[in-house]
Amino acid sequence: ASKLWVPNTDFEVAANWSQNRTPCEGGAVEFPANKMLSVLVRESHAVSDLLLPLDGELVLASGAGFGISDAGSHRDCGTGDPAVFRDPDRFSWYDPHLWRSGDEAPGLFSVDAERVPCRHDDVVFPPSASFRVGLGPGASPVRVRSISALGRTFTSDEDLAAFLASRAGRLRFHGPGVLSVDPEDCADPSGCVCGNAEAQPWICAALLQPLGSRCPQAACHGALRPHGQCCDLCGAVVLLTHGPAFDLERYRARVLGTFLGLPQYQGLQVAVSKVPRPPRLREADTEIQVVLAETGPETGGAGRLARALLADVAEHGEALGVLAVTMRESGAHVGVGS
Amino acid sequence: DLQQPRMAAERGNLVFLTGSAQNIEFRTGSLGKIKLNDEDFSECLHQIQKNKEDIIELKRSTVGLPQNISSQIHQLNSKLVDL
Amino acid sequence: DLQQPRMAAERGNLVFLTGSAQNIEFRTGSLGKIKLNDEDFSECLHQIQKNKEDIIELKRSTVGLPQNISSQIHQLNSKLVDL
Amino acid sequence: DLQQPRMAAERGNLVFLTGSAQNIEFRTGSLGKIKLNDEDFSECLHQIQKNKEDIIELKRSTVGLPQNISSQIHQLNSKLVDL
Repeated sequence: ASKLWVPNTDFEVAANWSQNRTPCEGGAVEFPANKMLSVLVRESHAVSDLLLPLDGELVLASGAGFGISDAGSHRDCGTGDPAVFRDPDRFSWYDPHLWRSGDEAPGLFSVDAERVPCRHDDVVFPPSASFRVGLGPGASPVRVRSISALGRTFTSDEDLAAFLASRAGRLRFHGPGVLSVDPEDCADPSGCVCGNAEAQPWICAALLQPLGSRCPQAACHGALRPHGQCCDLCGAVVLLTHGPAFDLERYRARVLGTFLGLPQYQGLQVAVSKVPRPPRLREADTEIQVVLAETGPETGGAGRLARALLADVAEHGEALGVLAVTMRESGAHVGVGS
Repeated sequence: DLQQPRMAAERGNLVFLTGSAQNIEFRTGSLGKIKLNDEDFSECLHQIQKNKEDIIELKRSTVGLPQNISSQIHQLNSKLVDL
Repeated sequence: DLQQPRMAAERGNLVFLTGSAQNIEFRTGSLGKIKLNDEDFSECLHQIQKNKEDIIELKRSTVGLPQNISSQIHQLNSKLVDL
Repeated sequence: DLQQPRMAAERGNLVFLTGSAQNIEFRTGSLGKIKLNDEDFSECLHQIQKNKEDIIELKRSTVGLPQNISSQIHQLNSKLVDL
């Protein structure tokens, strides 16, 4: 699977500027002195003054540029406070908000830890945008299958390290964290665990930072906390013990195609992945987690779908390669009937 | 306003443009250099100036040289031979 | 894309960069100037051209100068003395 | 303490500035040119170098020329006439 980096450091993106708007025509523009960054400029802009960082670059797309006009020559620029580019170091690799899965489908989602690139993911930084990413505290190396940046794909640690040490790399990647690539595919048809369990504290910290570092109250009694999820959710969790015949992709397609499309399951979101099994349990050290999340105000749909999946296993378990199955379900919505 | 001085990318070329009467200026501090593909511009300037001074000196040392010294020396020789 | 031109800062140095086959161009209107640390570049160009022309002129005026004018004059003097 | 490089407007002129000990550099790839009003800077450099070499050659060829060749030839002529 692939994971795409979403945010960019493009000049024309309002969110990259203080006060959430791009510099007004003819105004002053300021980049923070001590923040390294690369900024793509796509269009032509008039400025009265442009303060560059001490280390950084403005990359000009064809037709882009800067014209100069004396301060105050454009009426709409008001008092002339400079537009300040926001701190480009604010984007963290571990922030689930900043990644998009390359194989999203309606009704599918990933638990928080798996929204950040997993061990066997191909990571893509779109070549059409400038970006900067913080690699975190470096407690353990980030391992992925490959990394594509600036139109190049890195599949060996040697090439990747040379790129990260280059000026182009240092403008885009920062922090003590270590990136490592291993082009080995996930060869197991039953799936591979994501491998972000160790990083989950940082992932959850980044996820919850805009919320004051606290999980929002779940809307139901007896909310569930699936493996890899930062906060409780309402719905159901089905856990499958898989045998050698189990195929994760096929099972995910089956849940999606045979069940989720039915009208009674509308509004449900499904995440299917292999997760580590708590160590106290039996022979297998992994299991398949199916998370059924309720997104709307109605309750019970997730429980019904979970029971339908259990019945499916009872009927077709051998063909599916499922040896055993359990489920958990959250309770009634908070505030309903009280 | 196309008359405003500007810096722009044109098919991968980096172009500095001015309208009719505006300048484009590059200024470093007193210890900074302006380098064009690793050539220090102040050294270019210095060499241009040195060439200019050398030329003045050469002109001074050759001024008054009759255009046709060779022919004059030849004439002198002829006259001597004629004696 | 590393082929796109860029205005970069490297430890406070200001660097203008283009890709492998792209140019950096300065174009002024008829009255606009390119100034590099207060030197008008068109005057530099003009001085280079003037130096070139002065050199052509110097070459022309000294062409045909026998390398050994001094020795020839010396010989002429000797011959005169011998008479 | 380093100063940030800056692009600024001064009375309609486009001005690029760096701090006291920082450089301004223009760098093209190996096939790119720096052009100033259609003049290729590397050709300017080449012409400066060629002028320098021509001057050295001119100096060499005129070295030992007595300052006063004209007056010496004039004297020789006088002596001849006196004979």
